[in-house]
This record gives sequence, C-alpha cells and structure tokens, in this order.
Amino acid sequence: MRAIRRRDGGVPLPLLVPAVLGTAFLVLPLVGLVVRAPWSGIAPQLARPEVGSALRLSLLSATAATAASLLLGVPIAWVLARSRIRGRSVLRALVTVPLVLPPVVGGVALFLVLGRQGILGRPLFEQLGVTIPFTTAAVVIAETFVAMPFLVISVEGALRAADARFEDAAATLGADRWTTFRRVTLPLVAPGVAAGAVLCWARALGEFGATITFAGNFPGTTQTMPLAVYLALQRDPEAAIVLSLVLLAVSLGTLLLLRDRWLGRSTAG
Amino acid sequence: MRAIRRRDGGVPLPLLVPAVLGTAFLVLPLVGLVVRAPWSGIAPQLARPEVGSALRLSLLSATAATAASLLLGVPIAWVLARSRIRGRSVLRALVTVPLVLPPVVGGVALFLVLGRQGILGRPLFEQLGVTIPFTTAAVVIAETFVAMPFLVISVEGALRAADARFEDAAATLGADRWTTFRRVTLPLVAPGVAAGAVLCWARALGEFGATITFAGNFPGTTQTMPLAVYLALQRDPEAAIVLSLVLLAVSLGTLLLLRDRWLGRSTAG
Amino acid sequence: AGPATGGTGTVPRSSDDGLTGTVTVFAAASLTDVFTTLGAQLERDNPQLTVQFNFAGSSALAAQLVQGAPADVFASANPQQMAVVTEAGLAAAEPAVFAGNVLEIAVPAGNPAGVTGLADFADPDLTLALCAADVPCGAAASAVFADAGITPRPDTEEEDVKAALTKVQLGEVDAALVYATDVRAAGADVEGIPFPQAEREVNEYPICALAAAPAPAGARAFVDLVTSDAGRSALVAAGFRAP
Amino acid sequence: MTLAAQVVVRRGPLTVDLAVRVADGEVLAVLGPNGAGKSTLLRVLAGLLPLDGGRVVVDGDTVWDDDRVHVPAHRRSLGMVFQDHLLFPHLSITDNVAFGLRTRGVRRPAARGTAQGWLERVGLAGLGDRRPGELSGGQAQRAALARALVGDPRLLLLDEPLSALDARTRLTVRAELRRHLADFAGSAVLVSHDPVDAMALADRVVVVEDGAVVQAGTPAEVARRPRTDYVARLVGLVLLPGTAAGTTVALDGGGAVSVGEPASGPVFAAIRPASVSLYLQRPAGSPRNVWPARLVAATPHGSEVRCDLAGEVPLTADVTATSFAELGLAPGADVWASVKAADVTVYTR
Amino acid sequence: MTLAAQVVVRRGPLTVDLAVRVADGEVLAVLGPNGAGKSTLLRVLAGLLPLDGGRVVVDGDTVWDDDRVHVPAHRRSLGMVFQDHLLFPHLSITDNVAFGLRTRGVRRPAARGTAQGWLERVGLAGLGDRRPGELSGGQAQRAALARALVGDPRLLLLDEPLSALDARTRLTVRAELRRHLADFAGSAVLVSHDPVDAMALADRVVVVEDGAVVQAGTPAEVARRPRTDYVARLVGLVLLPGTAAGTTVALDGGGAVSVGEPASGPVFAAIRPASVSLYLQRPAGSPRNVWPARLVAATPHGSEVRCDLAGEVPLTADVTATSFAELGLAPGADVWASVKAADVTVYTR
Ligand SMILES: Nc1ncnc2c1ncn2[C@@H]1O[C@H](COP(=O)(O)OP(=O)(O)OP(=O)(O)O)[C@@H](O)[C@H]1O
Ligand SMILES: Nc1ncnc2c1ncn2[C@@H]1O[C@H](COP(=O)(O)OP(=O)(O)OP(=O)(O)O)[C@@H](O)[C@H]1O
Ligand SMILES: [Mg+2]
Ligand SMILES: [Mg+2]
Repeated sequence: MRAIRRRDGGVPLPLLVPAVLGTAFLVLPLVGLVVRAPWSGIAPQLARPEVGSALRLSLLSATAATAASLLLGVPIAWVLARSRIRGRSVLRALVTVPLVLPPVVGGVALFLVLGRQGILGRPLFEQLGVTIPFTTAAVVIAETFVAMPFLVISVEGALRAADARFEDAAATLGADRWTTFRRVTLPLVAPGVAAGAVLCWARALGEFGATITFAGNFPGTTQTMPLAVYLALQRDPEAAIVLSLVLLAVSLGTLLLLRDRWLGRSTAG
Repeated sequence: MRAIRRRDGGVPLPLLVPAVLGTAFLVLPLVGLVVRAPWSGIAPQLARPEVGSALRLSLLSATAATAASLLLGVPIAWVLARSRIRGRSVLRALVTVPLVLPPVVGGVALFLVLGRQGILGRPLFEQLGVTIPFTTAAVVIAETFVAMPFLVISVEGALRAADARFEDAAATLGADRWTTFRRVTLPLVAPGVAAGAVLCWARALGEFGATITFAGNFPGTTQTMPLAVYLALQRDPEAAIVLSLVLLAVSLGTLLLLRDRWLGRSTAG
Repeated sequence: AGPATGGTGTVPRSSDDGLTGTVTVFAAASLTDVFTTLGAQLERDNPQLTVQFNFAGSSALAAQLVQGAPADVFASANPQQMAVVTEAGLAAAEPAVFAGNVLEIAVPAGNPAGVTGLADFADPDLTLALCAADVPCGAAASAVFADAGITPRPDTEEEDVKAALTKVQLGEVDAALVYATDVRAAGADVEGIPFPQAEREVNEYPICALAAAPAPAGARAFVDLVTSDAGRSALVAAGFRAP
Repeated sequence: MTLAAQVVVRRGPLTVDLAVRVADGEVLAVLGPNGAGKSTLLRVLAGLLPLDGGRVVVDGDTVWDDDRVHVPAHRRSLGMVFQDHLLFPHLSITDNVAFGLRTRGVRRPAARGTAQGWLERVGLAGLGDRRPGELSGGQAQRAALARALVGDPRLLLLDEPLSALDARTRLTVRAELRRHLADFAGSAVLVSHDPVDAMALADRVVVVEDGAVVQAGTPAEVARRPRTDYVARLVGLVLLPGTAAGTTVALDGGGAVSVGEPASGPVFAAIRPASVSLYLQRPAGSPRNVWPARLVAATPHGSEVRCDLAGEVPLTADVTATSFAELGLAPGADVWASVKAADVTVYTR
Repeated sequence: MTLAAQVVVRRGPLTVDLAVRVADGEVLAVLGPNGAGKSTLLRVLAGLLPLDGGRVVVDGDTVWDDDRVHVPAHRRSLGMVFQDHLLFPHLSITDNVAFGLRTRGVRRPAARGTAQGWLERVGLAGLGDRRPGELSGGQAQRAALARALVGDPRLLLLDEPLSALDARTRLTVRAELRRHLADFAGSAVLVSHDPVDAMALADRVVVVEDGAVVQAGTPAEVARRPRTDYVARLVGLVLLPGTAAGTTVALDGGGAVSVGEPASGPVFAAIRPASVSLYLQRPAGSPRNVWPARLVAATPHGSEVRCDLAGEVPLTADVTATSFAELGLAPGADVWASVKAADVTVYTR
C-alpha cells in the first residue's frame, strides 16, 4: 500500500487523456479566433449601434425561446418518460426531427404553418390581422422550433434516470400526479433540466438559418447576432470574427454564472 | 372517492395541455412540409446518384462524429461532474461555447487550427504532407466540433443526478476510479448518455455551416445531405423539400430503433 | 415601428416635404454596403421617410416574398430568383437590371501558388475552390470554363461566393473563382486576377418594386435612386459593372 | 375505515395470494420471513402495485380490482412508511414531514408547525432543517414515520417502521406509536420482524409464508399456539408436530413426548427453551421426557445461553450462563435434555 | 490486520471523536443510540469520509491522516455492508456479489461461481439472476452481506448487517457469519442495535454515545456492568447511580437501595426487571427494598408483560401475563414494587 496524496483531483488516466484531448479540440479553435482577431479594429465595431441592438435582441429572444421550450418541452419529456401513452417512441422520434432538419428548411416549414398563406397563419391574418413572420415573435418561434428538441431529449434522459419510487411516496401522501410533478419530480431532475436549458439557450443564441428565413433580417426587430455576423461576413470578414467574439464573451459570461450549485448535487465525497 | 379507470395514461391536465401544444408546434411544420412536398417529382430526385452518396456520407460522418464525441466528451463530462479540479465552471463554459459560435465562424476557427496555415495544420502539412480541409475527415471534425458540447452537457447533467454513493460502494470492493467509472458510473447514467448521443447525432446530421466552411462541398467526399439541400434550395426549392424529407425519414427511422429499453429504466409502476 | 407593422400599418403619402412612412427593401446580401449608403441618402432627401433593409441570400428572399412577406422592393443578385418572384405575379413592373458583376480569380495576398490564369484551374496539385453549378457564380464559372475549353479540377464546390472567398482569405485554397466585387470587399488579404473570358458571362442584378408594396411611392423612389446615375456611380465604386 | 382485500400478485416464481381484513380502528400486524410478500401486500393496499387477481375493498367500495377499477393512491387517505424510507432528498426534514399536509391544502406555516410537533414526538427536535442525506439511518426512519403519521390518515401502512431504531429509542417510539394508534380512528397494517412490536401494537396478527397466510389470530393466541416453525421460533418456542394418544405424543420426526393434558389425533407439542434442562449424565428425577442430544451451537444472550441441540428430538434450551459454565459445555458436547410433561403445551393441528 | 484509529469528524453540531483499536482477527462490536456516529466511524475507517483530525493506522502504516496521507478505499482490502445496502441496480445479484472478485482480477466464470456459493450460504440460492430492485428488503440485505464477505477482505465493516432479517433467517445468517468470522484471518467492525448480535459475534464491544466512547470491554463485562443508561436498557437492566455506604446505596435521584454485598463510594446499582415483584398492597415479607410506584406503561412480550414504573425510584418490572391479569393491572394503577437485596448488583462507577 503506497500512500498517495489526498485531494489530487484523482482523475484516472484513461479519463484524463481523452478529457484533455477533447477540451483542447473544443478550446483551441476559440484560441485561434482570439489570437487572429483584429483587436485594433474592435472598438469601432462595438460602437456601432446595430451591434448593441443585435446583442440585446439575441439575448432576449434566446431567453424567451428557452422559457417557451421549458414550458412546452418539459411536459413533452414527462409524457415520453412517464406516461403509458402508446406510440411514445414515434412521438420521441417526431419531436427529435427538427434537430435534423436543415434550419433553412425549418424556416420554410414554419412559413407553411404560420406564414400568411400557412395552415394557421392564413386564418390568423384574415380574421385578426395578425402576421407572425418578420416580427420579433417570429425570431422567438424559429429559435424555439430549433432549440426545444434539445431540451426535450435531455429532460427525458434525466427523468428516466430518476428514481420513480419517490413519486410513489408522494402519491401515498396525497399528491396527485401534477402536484407530484411540481413538488417532487421536477426538483429531483433539476440538474437535468438545467443542462437541457443550457443546451437550448445556447442553440437558440446561435440560431441562424431558420431565423433569417422565417423572421428576416431587420435591424432592431429580427437581426440577431448570428445574422449580424452573417452580414458582416459579406462586408468585412474580420468584423465578423469580432462580432462572434462578442457573442462568445457574452454567452461565456452567462454560462459562468451557472455555478455548480445551480446544477444540483455536487461532486462525490 | 370516485373510481376511475386504470391505465388511463394518467397525464395530468397541466402537463397534457402544454405537451400537446408543444408537440403540435414541433410536428405541424413537418406536416406542412409533407403536405406541400411535390410528391410527383420525388422519384427523379431520389434517383440522382448524388442523393445516395450524400445520404451515405451524412449517416457515416454523423455516426463517426457521435463516436468521437462519446470518446472525448464523456470523459470531459465526468471531469466536470466528479473531479475536484479547480476552474470547472470555466471549463464548462468554454466547452459550451461552440454551441453559440455561428457555425460558419466555427469553420473559420477550425481552419485557424487545422487548416494549411493553422497552428497544428501547418506543421502537419509541411512535415507529413497531410491536409485535413476538404476531406471526409474534415466533415467528421466539423460535425464533432459543433455536436460534442451537446453530449458533454447532457452527460454532465446525468452524472450530477446519479447517486455517487454507489461509487463509494464500488471503491470498498476494490474498484479504482477507472474501473468504477466503467463498471458502475457509466451503466448507471446510460440513459443520460443515450440521450446525449441522440442529440449529438441529430445535431451532426443536420450540421451545415461549419461543414461547408471547413470541409467544403464536393460530391462524394464532403457533400452531406444538408449541403445538398442548401444547393437544391438555390436551384429548385421543391427539390430541396424532397431532399429534406428524405433526410427526415432516414433519421426518423434511426430514432425509432431507439426503443424504450435502450433508454434505460422505463415508466413508473 | 417593426418592419411588418410598418409595412402594413402606415400608408405613406406624398406631401410637399417629400415621402413619408417606411419603405422596406429586400436585397441580396452582396448589396449590403452600397444599398445601406443609398438608403441613407434617400432618407436624407426625404426626412420623413425611413428605409429599412432585409439582407439575405436571394433565394431566401424570394422564398419569403412568395410566402407573402410585406416588402416594397426586391433586388436580386441573379435573374433566376427574380424570375421566381415575377412568376408568382408579385412584381409591380418589369424588373430592371441595375448592375452587373463579372468573375475574377481570387488568390491569397502575395499569390503564393503563382496562379496566373484560368488554365491553372486544371492543375490537380493546386487546392482550388469554385462555386457549385447550382448557384449563379457556379453557372457562370461553368460557362467560362466551357468557353475556354478547360476542365477544372476543384477541391470544393462552394455554396456561395463568400464561402469560397473566406477560404482564399485564410490561405486555405490557392485560388477561387469569385465575383470582382467580392475581391474588392475582401481588402488586402485577397488579390484579384481578372481574365478576358469573364466579360462574356456578366451576372445581372435585377430590381423591381413589388405589386403588394405597402409604400408604392417610396418603392418607386428607391428603385429610381438605384437606377439613377448617382446609384450607378455608387455601384461602380463598389466594383459592380454598369448594366 | 374497514379494509377487506383479496390480493393475487405474481412476483417472479412466487405467487402472493393473501386475504386480509382490517376492521375499523384495528391494527393488524403482518409477520413472516423475508420474501414472504409482506411489502408486496402493502404496496397493493396502497394502490401502488397492480393486482393480477382479487380486489381491495375499503369501506364497502372497491378501490382496486383487476383491470377495472382503480382509485389511485393519492385519492385515498393513506400514510405509509416504506421499508427504505424514501424521504425526498431535495426537501428538509420538516418539509418532508409537512408534505402530506401541504398536499391536503394546509398552509405552509401551519403545516411546518404541525410537522415540527411530530418531529419532537419521534425525538428529532432540532434536526428539522437538515436534508435526509444528513441524517443517520435511525433518524431517517423516524422522520419517515412522522411523515406517515402526520395528518391522521385513515389507513396506515407501516413497513418495518422501527427496524433501524436503537433499543431505547425503539421503546419510546413504540410507546408513541401505540399512543397514536390507540387514539386513532383509522386502521393500520404493520409489517414487522420483531414479535414484541406485533404484541405491543397489534390487535390481530397474520402470519404470511411464501405468499400465503399460515396463521391468523390475536397476538396472544399466535404466541401461545404457533402453527408453523417460523412462528414458533418467533415467539421463542420449539414446535414438535406429532400424533397424540392420551398423554403421549408420537412425533412425526421420530421419538415421543409425554404431555400433561391428554389429547388425541394430530397435534403440536410446544416447548419453551427455558423449561429444557441440560445434564451431563442421564438424570434420574421426575421429568418423564429425557433425551440424549448433542450441543451444536451456543449463543449467549443476556445472562443466558441459548443452546441448539441435535438428536432424535430437535430442541433448543436456554440455560443460565453460570450453569453453562459449570457444566463445562461447548459445541459438540453430548448432553441429556429433559422437560417436565407439564411444561409441554399440546394443541390440535 | 490490526487497526488503530483516532477519528475526529464534525457532523453538523455533533463532533464525533472516537478512538478504536481492533486487534488482528478480532471482531469489535460498536453499539450506540441512533445518531451516535457509528456509521460515520465506519465510513472513515473505509477511507470514504475525510477526517477533521486524528488518523487511521492499519498494520502500523498510516492510511488516513488529516490532509496528508490518504490510501483510497480501493487500495485497502475491505468488505463493507452499508446501512442502506447500495447494491448496484444495473447488475444481477450474482454480478453484485462477484464484483469484488472481478475487480481483484478473478475471471468472470470463477467469480460468478464463488458468488453463487455465497448466495447459497446466505439463503439466496436461485435468486442470483434477479436485479436488486426485484428483491425483498431482507433478501437485499443478505446479498449485500455476501458481497462484502466474498473474497475474504482483511477488514470487514458491517453496518447493521442483520437488521432487516426475519427472526429465523437472522439465526442462520448470524451462525453463518459467526462461522465465517471464526475462520477469518482479518478483523471486523460490526455495528448493531441488537445486543444478541454483539454478544454472539464480537470479541469486544465499544459503546458510543454522542460521538464519544462511553464504555468498552468484552461482551460479558458490558452486559454485566453497564455504565450508562443506554447500555443498561440494551442488556435489559435498570441502572441506578448512587453512593454506597455498607449495604445501602443512597441514590442520586433520591431514595435508597439495600444491596447484598457491601460497597462504598460512587457506585451503580443494577436491577433485572425479572427480579422486581409487584403487589397491590405493601408486602410484609423478607425483601428489604419496597417502594410505592405508579404503573405508567405495560408492554406485553412473549408470555410476560414489561411494566414501566414511576416513583421515587424509577424501575421496570417483568411480570408474567398471568399475574399481570390476576392483579388487574392497568396503566395508572398504584402498586408496590419490591426487590430482594441479593438481586441488586453493585459496582463502582
Ligand atoms: N419487482 C420484482 N420482481 C420480481 N420479484 C420480486 C419483485 N419484488 C419483489 N419480488 C419478490 O417477491 C417476493 C416478495 O417480496 P416482498 O418484498 O413482498 O417480501 P417481504 O415479505 O417484504 O420481505 P422482507 O421481510 O425481506 O422485506 C420476494 O421473494 C421477492 O424476491
Ligand atoms: N452529511 C451529514 N451532514 C451533517 N450531519 C450528518 C451527516 N450525516 C450524518 N450526520 C449526523 O451525524 C450524526 C452521526 O450519524 P451516523 O450516521 O454516524 O449515526 P449512527 O450512529 O450510524 O446512527 P444510526 O444508528 O441511526 O444509523 C447524526 O446525528 C447525524 O444526524
Ligand atoms: Mg419487505
Ligand atoms: Mg448508522
């Protein structure tokens, strides 16, 4: 028995090596971007008013899309993981499909439903005079469509891993399934929901194809950061990199606020 | 006490309503696509040889990217959830960032590292004559870069939700941390890993921006389905819809193979 | 006012001061700089008028218009996507070609591979990017190569010009065939090599006011400005050809 | 409430097929060896496990019937202690105990107040703010008991509620539970391995083995006249089945026992280990039952030693530690065992 | 192996500060009330919980020392039964039991074979292919015990390994465990609430209360001369602290007891409940200790009734159910209690 130092981190080698490689793989390109960024030209880029409004719009719409996804997606995940409804695997496959759809086609598909000629969009326009495309609402809808499946799948995984016997215990204490869901199931799978919400938010923040198709690219109303980056790429690729770095910095800041304790149970020991 | 029917599915209303709404929101656009698709013209589209090769390449590269993500991403998730290494929240934020990066910028970032002029790519090219961009390997790399964070975050969520005391029990039985990981932790969080792999695979299958930027678009080598769809969109939007539906059908078929039992513990009761 | 409500809600009317309201222009992304300048000029001339742009790929814009997007003007980077719109009966008048664009060979600064002309695109040892045949610049490239009797050996068939150009800027391809305006916009990282066959395949940019325009007067004013001499000189300054 | 259940559940190779009946206000103890189906029965009574046959009737209404009727657990007025506690890990102990009140509409401060009262009663005052993970095993079990009792449910289902408690705490908690059950309008079903719990708390006892009821009755009846070896050992008797003719019982396993009261036909003869005496030589006294035996195991408990004997008649003897030492006994020793005929109870099988 | 540990761990408001020492081949029982720190001690000994002070020394080598040395659990040769079993839910029972062998390099068929042998020994033959979720509570506990014992670890840490077993199984598993511990070269630490387990299995006993050792010794010593109220109740005695002068002990709580053997200074007087007799009128016989008392609780167990008495001298009496009924006793009744002086044990504090 050789005595080793305590609190050595204790990451076994077969995990440490791929973890380091994987981290390098994900982080090195970012380092490349940061190194190559035209730092001298950054100030004028940031001073442009569209940048501020695009950033604000991006954060707002990604957050709204995450909220909408939580509201609609967590119940879907619950149905997939806990209900005895038939055809759950078909349902799961269907709600996963928007992940695979090229986002531009996703935008077209949204038009087919919510556009002025769309299944729901036409009566909405003709009866109420409401049009959805090309509004900020359309941005949120496009982002929700693309990002919600990430939330659904993560939360379903978390629900399946959670011990369902606590729900039995809640039932014996008089909690109906809804109360059980709110007071027991949801708190138990909170780390999984948090992970899903992070994925959903990040995906919504980076959304481009469906947004530019369904919501257009109007500064101040529908031009999110990825759209601004796209336009900058047309004009001045270095500016595009600067804008991406701004987006990165903001999302990094937000993610850093997600400290361990928000993500639930901490490390062993 | 009113007697109600058993096996009624038993989905409480506050969950059923949003679940139905959410499902409609995700599925209706697909229905729109299916309805609007030019079914008469579908046969000639499918007969084109590029479609077959693009589909094959998409499936192969998405699967390879998922395998690579599992290999590198699960260890990262373990480090985030279990190790006592400092700066874990910074690490988490950093590996999440590729989610937010506009994919085109992600492609640029990959060039900066692995391109002919890149940090690692240049020595690779100059010493060994190996170039990565414009090869199938580049497709896999681009997809892995974009999709791996989804796996990392889902698996971390699953690890945090898992009961770490089973790992204590394994330690008392002589299992070192690596054995414990393989034989206890990984099987326990299998549903979370499965969910993460689904997300990762689907995201890789739909990847467009980073692939076109870093790997280019050459039929047979680097042209995946999303690229084919995008090109078709320029020429003939209806053909693009048909191609997307082909992609959807294939991924739907694959996801349907993921029956409940693959996803681990089943429903309550 | 948002673009949609602005488009549908406020009906602009002519007054002695000039135009009022909001005119919404759907324009190809490659026109971003020139049109932004022209729009500002129109706003200066008509203080009550707001010009707002929706810049995206021409095909995306055409799809949006077909889906009933409320717009006043459509400026396409190629006649095909304009045809999508006119065939749907959305144009208010016959589209007018307001600019042209020709291909140029783009090489990284300093031309490290020593590319001299179109013939180098047949060299299998070079890393080369072309546009895919489905997009206008690719179609033009095919025509140019057919014309010159060269079989190109590209490593990648890009979806749009910018993707090809990005690779040149990063030095990842030795040469690409792109539009002259793109070479101009890319700045110092990219050098352009013009070639004679290019002039025979001029890519035309059509513009038209739309039938359902919420602000027809403003639409007309913008189209007039773009096709005016002032518009033309701004376009030429950005590297476009006069029609 | 009154409860009448006929429960048929298949569990792997075992089929649990039990009928139980609990009168209004009655406490029924369910005893039985590991894997007999006790927890399964409680889960069915709670409405958590579907029946493969039979039905559960509460106050005349069928609440669970194979595939047709099912009143879910949360619609019944239940309190349940699970064998592994299942305290909600994300709630404090107080909130765990208050949970049942909250779901029944009590406001938070009132519910927490009541919960704290219960925590005091089970000896957990001051631990209310902890999470379940921060309790010891016995503390967690008491919290689970408090959580089940709070709110006076009409049916209590207690699965070994005292097994993790230390001897002293068990006395006080058992007393608290007895006080509660005495005042309590509802009915209770208690699973336990400790016959003292059953005797102290239950009005009636049901003994379950291999999924079937093998004996039922008042605690005293069961303790006096056990009908299976398991029950006999539980209440500290040695059970010898045989056939009686007058004051002699011919044992099924061979040998015979003289008994005090005459009987006839198939009977059980029951012997208390304390009434078995051990000698090194054959005793020449009044006891009519004298057998040679070999000491196979000796377990000290308290001031006595429990001696397991093998021989024609398998017996267990309790002798004082002093005489055990004086006789110089050790496992493997050959001894003579004797029992007075008057000390052998006999009753029909 | 020999184990010497000085363990200091802060657990909320409680500081566990214990010294234990286990000789080679010795079995140490740790007794104590809920929350005393028994499980905490085992977790520290296993290397799963960091020390706030002190050290753990195994065979002369320090294996855990505050912040400096730490040999992780998997490098020691351990077998542990956790209070809540912690069987791996994704493995069959056989694979659970075989786990420790597999990690030590035994090939799968051999490991499974050995595991099946152990499952038979704990009475789980035939259940090896089930998942832990498909076992009853007692079956799961036996599987956990088999998992800890397999592979003959050098240190066994058993946290209430028999608590969920039914009375009969407990006898056989306890016997099996005793046989194993007797043959066993390593050392063992056993936590239990059942004094019989401790008496039957342990060479030495340590009693822990509130994180500190209050008594240590052989099982017989502890049983004969308990030093705290908790231990006294555990071994079934009533403990009265007082000051002796000759054959009279003036009790700290008031009153006096006559004892058989003269003593002096601070002493404990210990009385067995069975030697306390109850009367409705003041008895006029030989016993020198006669006190008026009120019956506060009566718990039947077996053929006897345990009576808790309040009065100047707090006592517990065991009377037969027959005489309890003949006296017509009920809680609240006023009685006279008497004990012969010779039945009172006295020993220095
Ligand atoms: N999910 C399951 N699938 C198959 N068999 C099961 C399952 N759960 C329990 N069993 C088996 O059913 C039988 C009854 O189990 P149950 O838990 O009711 O026993 P119990 O009487 O409570 O025992 P204990 O005293 O050990 O708690 C046991 O033999 C057990 O192995
Ligand atoms: N994680 C924790 N944080 C704070 N306090 C804890 C924690 N775990 C246990 N405790 C407290 O430490 C004390 C000792 O707990 P431990 O589990 O060692 O008791 P125990 O002697 O095993 O009791 P039992 O017989 O009930 O199992 C208890 O008072 C308990 O409430
Ligand atoms: Mg049970
Ligand atoms: Mg404990």
